[in-house]
Amino acid sequence: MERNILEIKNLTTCFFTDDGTVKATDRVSISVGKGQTVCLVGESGSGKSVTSLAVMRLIDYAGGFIQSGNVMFHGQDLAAKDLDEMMHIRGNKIAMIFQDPMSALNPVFTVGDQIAESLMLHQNMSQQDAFKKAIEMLRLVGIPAPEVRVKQYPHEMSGGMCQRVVIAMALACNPEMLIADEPTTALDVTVQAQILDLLRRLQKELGMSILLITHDMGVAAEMADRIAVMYAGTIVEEGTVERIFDEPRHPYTIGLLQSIPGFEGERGGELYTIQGTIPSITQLPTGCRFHPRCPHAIDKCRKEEPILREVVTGQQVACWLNEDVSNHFRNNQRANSIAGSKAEVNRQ
Amino acid sequence: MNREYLIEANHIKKYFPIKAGLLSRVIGHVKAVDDVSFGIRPGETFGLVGESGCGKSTLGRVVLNLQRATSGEVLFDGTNIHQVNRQENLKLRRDMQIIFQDPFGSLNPRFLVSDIIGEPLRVHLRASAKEIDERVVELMSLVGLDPSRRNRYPHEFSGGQRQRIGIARSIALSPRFIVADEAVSALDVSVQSQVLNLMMKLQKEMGLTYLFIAHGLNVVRHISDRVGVMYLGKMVEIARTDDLFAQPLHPYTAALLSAIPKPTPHRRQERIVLQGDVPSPANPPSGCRFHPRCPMAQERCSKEIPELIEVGQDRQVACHFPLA
Amino acid sequence: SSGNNASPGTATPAPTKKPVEQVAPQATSTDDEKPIDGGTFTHSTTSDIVTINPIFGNDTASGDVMEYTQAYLYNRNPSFDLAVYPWSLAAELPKISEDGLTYTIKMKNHAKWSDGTPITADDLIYTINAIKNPETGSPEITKYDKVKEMKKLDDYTVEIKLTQLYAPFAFGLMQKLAPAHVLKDVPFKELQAHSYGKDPAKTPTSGPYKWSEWKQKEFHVLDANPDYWGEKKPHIQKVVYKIYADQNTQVQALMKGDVDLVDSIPVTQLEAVKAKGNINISTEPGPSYEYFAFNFDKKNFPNNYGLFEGQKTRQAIAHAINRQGIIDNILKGTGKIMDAPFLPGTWADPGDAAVHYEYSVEKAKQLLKEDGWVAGADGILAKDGNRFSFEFIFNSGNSRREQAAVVIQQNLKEVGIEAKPKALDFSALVDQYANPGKFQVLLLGWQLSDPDPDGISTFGKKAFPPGNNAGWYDNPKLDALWEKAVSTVKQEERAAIYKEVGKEISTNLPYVFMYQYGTPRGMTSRVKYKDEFKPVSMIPYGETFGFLNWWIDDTKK
Amino acid sequence: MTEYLVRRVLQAVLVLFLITVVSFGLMHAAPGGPLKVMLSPGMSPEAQLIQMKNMGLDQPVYIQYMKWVGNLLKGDLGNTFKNNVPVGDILWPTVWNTFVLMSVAWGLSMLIAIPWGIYNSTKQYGLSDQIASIVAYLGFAMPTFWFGIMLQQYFAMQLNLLPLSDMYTMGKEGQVSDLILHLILPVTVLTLVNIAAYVKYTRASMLEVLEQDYIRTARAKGMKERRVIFRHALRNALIPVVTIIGLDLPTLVAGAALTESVFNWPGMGRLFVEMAVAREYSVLMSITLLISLMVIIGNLLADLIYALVDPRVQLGRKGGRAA
Amino acid sequence: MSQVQLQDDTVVETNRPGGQLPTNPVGQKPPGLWTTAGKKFMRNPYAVSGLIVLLFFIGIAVFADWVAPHDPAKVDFMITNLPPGTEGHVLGTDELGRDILSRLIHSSRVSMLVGFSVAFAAVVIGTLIGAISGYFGGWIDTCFMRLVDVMNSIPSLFFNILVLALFGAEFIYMILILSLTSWTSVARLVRGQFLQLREMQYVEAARAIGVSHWGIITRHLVRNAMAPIIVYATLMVGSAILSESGLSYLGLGIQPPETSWGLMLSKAQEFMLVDPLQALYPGLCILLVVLAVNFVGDGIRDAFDPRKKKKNPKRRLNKWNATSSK
Ligand SMILES: Nc1ncnc2c1ncn2[C@@H]1O[C@H](COP(=O)(O)OP(=O)(O)OP(=O)(O)O)[C@@H](O)[C@H]1O
Ligand SMILES: Nc1ncnc2c1ncn2[C@@H]1O[C@H](COP(=O)(O)OP(=O)(O)OP(=O)(O)O)[C@@H](O)[C@H]1O
Ligand SMILES: [Mg+2]
Ligand SMILES: [Mg+2]
Repeated sequence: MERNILEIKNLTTCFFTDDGTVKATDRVSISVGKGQTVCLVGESGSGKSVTSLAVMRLIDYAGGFIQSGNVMFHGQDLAAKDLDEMMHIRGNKIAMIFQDPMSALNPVFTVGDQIAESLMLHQNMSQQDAFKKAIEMLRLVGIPAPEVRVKQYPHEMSGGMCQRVVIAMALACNPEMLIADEPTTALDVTVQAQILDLLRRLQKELGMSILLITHDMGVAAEMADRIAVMYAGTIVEEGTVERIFDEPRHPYTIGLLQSIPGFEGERGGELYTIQGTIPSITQLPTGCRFHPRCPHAIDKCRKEEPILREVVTGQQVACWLNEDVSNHFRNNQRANSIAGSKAEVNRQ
Repeated sequence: MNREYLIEANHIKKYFPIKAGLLSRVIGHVKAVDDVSFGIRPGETFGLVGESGCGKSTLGRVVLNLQRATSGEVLFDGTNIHQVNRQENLKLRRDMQIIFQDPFGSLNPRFLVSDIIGEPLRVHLRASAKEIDERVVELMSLVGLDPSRRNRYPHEFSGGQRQRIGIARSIALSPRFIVADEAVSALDVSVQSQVLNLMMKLQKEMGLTYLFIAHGLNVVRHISDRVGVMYLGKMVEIARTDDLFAQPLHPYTAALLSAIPKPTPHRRQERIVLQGDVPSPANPPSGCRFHPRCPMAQERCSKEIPELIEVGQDRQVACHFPLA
Repeated sequence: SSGNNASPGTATPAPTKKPVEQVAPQATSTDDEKPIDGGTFTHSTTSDIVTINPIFGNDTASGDVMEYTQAYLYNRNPSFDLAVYPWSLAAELPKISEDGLTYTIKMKNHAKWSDGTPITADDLIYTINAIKNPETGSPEITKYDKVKEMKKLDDYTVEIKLTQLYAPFAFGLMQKLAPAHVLKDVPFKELQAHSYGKDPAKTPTSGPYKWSEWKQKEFHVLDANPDYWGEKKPHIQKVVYKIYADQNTQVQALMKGDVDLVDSIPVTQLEAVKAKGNINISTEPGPSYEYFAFNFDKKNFPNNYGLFEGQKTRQAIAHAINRQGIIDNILKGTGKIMDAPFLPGTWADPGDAAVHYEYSVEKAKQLLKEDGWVAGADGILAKDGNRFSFEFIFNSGNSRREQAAVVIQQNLKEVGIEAKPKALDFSALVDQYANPGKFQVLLLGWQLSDPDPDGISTFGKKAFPPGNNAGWYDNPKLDALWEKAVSTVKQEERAAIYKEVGKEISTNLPYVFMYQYGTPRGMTSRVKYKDEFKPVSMIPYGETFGFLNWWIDDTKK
Repeated sequence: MTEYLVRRVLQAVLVLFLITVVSFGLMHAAPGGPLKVMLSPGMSPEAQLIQMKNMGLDQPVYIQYMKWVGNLLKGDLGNTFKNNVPVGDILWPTVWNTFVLMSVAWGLSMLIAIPWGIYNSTKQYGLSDQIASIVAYLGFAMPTFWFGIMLQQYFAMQLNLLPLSDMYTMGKEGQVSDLILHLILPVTVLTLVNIAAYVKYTRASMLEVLEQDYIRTARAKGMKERRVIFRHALRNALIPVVTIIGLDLPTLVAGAALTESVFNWPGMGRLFVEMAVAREYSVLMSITLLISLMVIIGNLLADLIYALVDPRVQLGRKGGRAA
Repeated sequence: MSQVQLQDDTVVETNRPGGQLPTNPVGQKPPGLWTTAGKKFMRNPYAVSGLIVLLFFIGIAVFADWVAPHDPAKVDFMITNLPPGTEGHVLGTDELGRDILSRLIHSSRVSMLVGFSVAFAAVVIGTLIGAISGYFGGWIDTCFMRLVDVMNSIPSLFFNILVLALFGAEFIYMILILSLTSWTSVARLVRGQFLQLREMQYVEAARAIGVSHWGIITRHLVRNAMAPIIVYATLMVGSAILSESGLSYLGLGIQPPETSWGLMLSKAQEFMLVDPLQALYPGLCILLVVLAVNFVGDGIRDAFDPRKKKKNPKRRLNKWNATSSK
């Protein structure tokens, strides 16, 4: 198992709220291999960010905590570490970048300061060296005239530039693992393309593993080696990018892919829709969390919660339909939908 | 005057003054929309795409007379909407509506849903409370909301439902033309498809005309009949949807199309990665505004502003060296 | 002196109240004790001086400081008469001509300003001239308006001629002098702006103390003048005149021993100060009296119906107000009932000749009935359809008066009169009500800084608003008596006239004369003086009477 | 930056000008006006007229105003009406005294309040936080003069530990130890009131900043919590606090008026109260102006500090501040 | 694998059919924002006790004539300075034999009247000016804001002292001047709110519908800015009461024979040495009411603040349990 740099096992996280303690994620398991990119996809509020925060133990600062489960990193359980020990891992071994690059940078320090800070902290560099390295990092992420930029403040830069700075900051200490929480959502598509390109290039150059969180299936398709699909706090399906796109097995994944209007083929027709909305974490349904919206739900779905299990090599699904009546269901689905990569229009 | 269009924008300019100095002197302008012309035919959906800040929303507002154009005219059914008096303007409001991007910001959190949907009726029809209520129930059913929940506040609804409330409000007066400003951009894909379906359904039933502003190209492709591409306040290309996606003529359109990651893991295609960021509309580059980022820019591009010219059936492009 | 202080309508068994005794100043040392030289005496106040230039300074604080620093031409003696002391500038009492029009004043010939210049007739003439001149803007201007001319007989003798016979003029000679050698070249117009009296360094003084330091709004330091000309030199070497923000702080400072003299202890704090033990208290009333003035101008009443037209009505009100109760309970004994505008015990005091109105609800009711007042439906009296309801105004910030107002309101209510008290800012009260004579009833006090009993400027027709006769009181008979009195030179004859005045005025009642009052004074017991030099309550600035003979004894602490 | 500065200064000058108009107008609109103060009742009308002429009060109001402003610009605050003393002679010493009191109270409150607020923001709803809320509530709800009197009663009168009032004991002027003794009680009163507010501001501001994304970023970088708080959060959090405190100056100075009266502190506030009752217009106008000037400068400084510590502040920042 | 039973019983896992929220019958008004806030408010013990105290005092002020055991102005020289606890005079009598309790009760009228009328006036003026300023911006805003700057630059206490000393310490002047000096903070607040709110899309939506500016301000925006305004108003009630007492202390406020807590306090100061309790009662009343008003204000703010997490005393314990239970 040492192939996997990061292994999240049955991670359950909770938040303190007005209505008591609520579970934000429930028994989430994800593994990230060395040099691999794993994408975590799902709708808003499904628990993607919480999972990433839990890995970094940043959730402890956000009014939540890890209730059970492990986060194995190089054989150490991060979930059991105390916060002081985490300081040496955060930013050093595992780095993280967030959605909104503008607000992720402290407005009152120069970008150079902010990049050098990690270096001074984790690598005991002198201030001078750290600044030199900071310039180097800025160059690495493709910022022109880094010597000038290093002395500028975040507000003097554009969004794309800021995101590069954030990436430079994250990568400054050569982390083995990068967690990127929707790194490009706030950016324009052309800039997003630049950043995704950059991430891919850096990953190759530095040999990092990436846990990429996104809700854009396109980004996932482009970046991921493996994809984990989250729904209402649980992983409903996990597998290699090909399997997920070619042969999705969970009705949610299938629906998700089908409801995206495509770039090719027919247009203007009625789109496939998943009925209803994602439930709030305080009002989860019994049994399978997806069953109220699932067109194929059977009795069992209403009563028992399915767990994630491998159905094909490289693909795990949490769905009763894939267990007992798997063949029937799958054949059925295949017949009327997503042959291959096309999220074609589905007329139901 | 071309009466084939329900709405026609001619040489619209919208400049926002940049003030500075001790006396707030105007030291320049943000050229949010700079000489844009296009028309929308009745019953058609006109998609408008472009990167953030290129002036899509501003154009939408100007078209609705929510903001006055710096120059140029907007004709709605032949009348110049910028030259109407108050009375006529109020009447225009019944014919032209808007749906907003933000399903949270566009609904007043202190209003009941029935008040939100009923407000246009209250303002325009002077109907009794009961009549308004009946109409609200009707509208809610039409957009697929449970009318029994009309006495609730917006925060009790999910994003998709809130967007439906916004739609119900905008169709309350049976308008002919609706600007949908990023109406689905903030929604999750599974919900987005619901709303798109609804909009298409309403269009069919009510014969609506849409100006559909979005940056999700796949969505635009799905719903639009024709698409306009904007870059830095300029319209760079207008074409029928199929033509545009099959064969973009402007290098920017091409780059935009290729920059969008597609949910097709097998074809990680070679993409045109543009260099640099979108320049500020306050001081746009000379000549063709796209030239500093254009992979095929030439000398002429930096000097001469390309006009939007007809290059084929229903197809216009503003480029000195169009592709293909 | 216990009046009838049982107020009717009290059902609860009242605890017996001891009548409050007045405490007069007592000697603090025996005759065989010998004065000690040295020490600092701290005199406290709540307001700072305006100037110690005698031409201008007429406020209490300036007067206090001048008391130490500026010598009088003539001083007052404890019975408020003109006197010559070793510290007076005059050598003898003035010689008055037979016709009463010429005064000859002889000054001491060895008096000197603190800068060494002799004090001469020039100073006296200059001072009077300056005050007289309207350009100067002296607040004392009326004092010398009857001076016709002055003649310098020699360096130390001055002859003053008056335009008319005016008996009170003698008291105008209780004057502190301004230094002619410093001021004579200053135009009168610019006199007020001149630094004399405001800058210690530029203010030579004539009295036993030099003005060494003035920290505005904080304190003054007065040091004994080593070259003081008087035969009697002060024992106390330094006087600090200290200014406090309010009376409470001042009293607490007294109790803490931070100051030696507080000349106005709020009566409410008297008990606490007494309890302290080492403070000598005096509650003798001073030269002030409280009055409740009716307005005789009908325009001030609804329907132009003057409520106080009837003499019996006014008398009834005098009977209805429990003056002794107020003295005992509110003034804590620091007052004395007064029936006419003459200070009790002075030569002009008409004594029993004035009518005394004792507190009696029955008598009041009776008089009101006789005057035609009948109780209305609401219990308030009425006559000719006019309710007996009025507003009486007084100045805010004087808690003694505020409380008295409450009692008056209650007392009058008991006889069926609705009196509504209203407190107003003092300057507003004076500007907008008293000066134009627009009010119904005014509750206020007069301080008799001038010992002369003449009252025409208060009650005469000549003094109609904006003069001091704010209530438009018009009594020709009285006016004639007043006039007659001031043109009589012999004091006994004048006293007889004032007896008549007292009788008339107390019957006719332009005011209800409430009481003579004073503020309790406290002095630390380290300050020693013999009986003849004890503080005198009855005269202005009497609290430091005989100060030169005082000394500080810290040994018995 | 310079342009911004010039703009703010010009704005301040405009406000100051309006204040001169307001205060001058107020004095002249008051019943009786400044005239009444200097004329004694016994004066004859002719004498009054002469005096009025002497003081220039017979001229039209706008001319008086212009003269007054002209003199102000020359640094001449005018003379008191009652005794014609230059206002400056009375005013300047009190300014210093108030400054001593205020700066000690203010400095102390900041010294206590800011660390306390920071601590409370990290330990929300802890014991210290609760105590701070109680202090804050008391500070808001207690009439300051009453609190002052209570302290006087107990510490000065009953225990006889501290001086009752004044700035110095007579004869010990200028002695620092004596000054400190006299400072204790009034400073306690003022500090309690300020601390309450400042702890609240600091805490709220810190909490808001601690929720920001860049704090999460800092933590994600592996910063120690102390460093996160003191390096990343504090600077951002103090920006609005500084502003608020700058804006708060008026309340502060005004609050001192009551305290100064209670403790007989020879400061501006006490002087103002005294002069208001005495209707010394020139002194009142000068104090009003002076304090307004201080307030305006305070705000200006707050803005400047803001601009210095917050690099986002650029030329054209509009009036709306975080508050 | 079935669901793991957790020891921590506070974990909420409501089992409801997901998706659609439960529907309710037509017409019935569900708990709206105000109701929710109200509930949240009622759960806050400080706020509730503040409200109770406040209502108590309001009640006393309104029904003072009935509640007070004696005529507050009734002078009786036979029973002066009775100690507290005397029969018929629970808090004793003052130096004129007036019943202190009755005076306290009647004083509440002035204090509460000042508090509420000043807060009301200030809120009305401030909201109007702030709203116009914030909504329209431009030169209107500039003018108003300079006016606010001017008002703010003169410390309000000084301004109050000045006006009352110059124009006379009349009750109506006091209310006027206190209102005049306190509206600026409301105006600032409302302006700030409006600056934000006018950018909201629902404002543009309303404009697109054809709602007039006035309609937008009154129907849409004021409603949204209401919560902070109310909070501010409550705080202002407290500060007005304090200001009144301060001015009365300086002799510039309420004038006898009217009475207020501030005045009683100021007068009681004279008796500090003899009868310190007399200063305590009005002081405590002011303290209580201002405290209550502050509690209510804070309660309202918290009730409306979606970000504010309820204080959870069990939180630490929970966390400890939770981490140690695994
Ligand atoms: N600090 C918090 N306190 C309470 N609940 C929280 C907190 N943070 C997140 N949650 C809840 O946890 C759930 C998961 O949130 P999370 O942020 O992980 O979603 P996400 O998948 O990242 O969504 P998005 O795509 O919008 O970023 C949500 O229901 C959210 O309400
Ligand atoms: N009221 C305004 N005042 C000044 N500048 C404005 C104003 N409104 C818009 N702008 C500027 O005009 C340009 C175009 O804005 P617009 O909102 O139309 O862009 P957009 O294409 O809708 O962008 P987005 O995709 O982010 O919504 C931007 O640079 C913006 O900053
Ligand atoms: Mg997220
Ligand atoms: Mg837009």
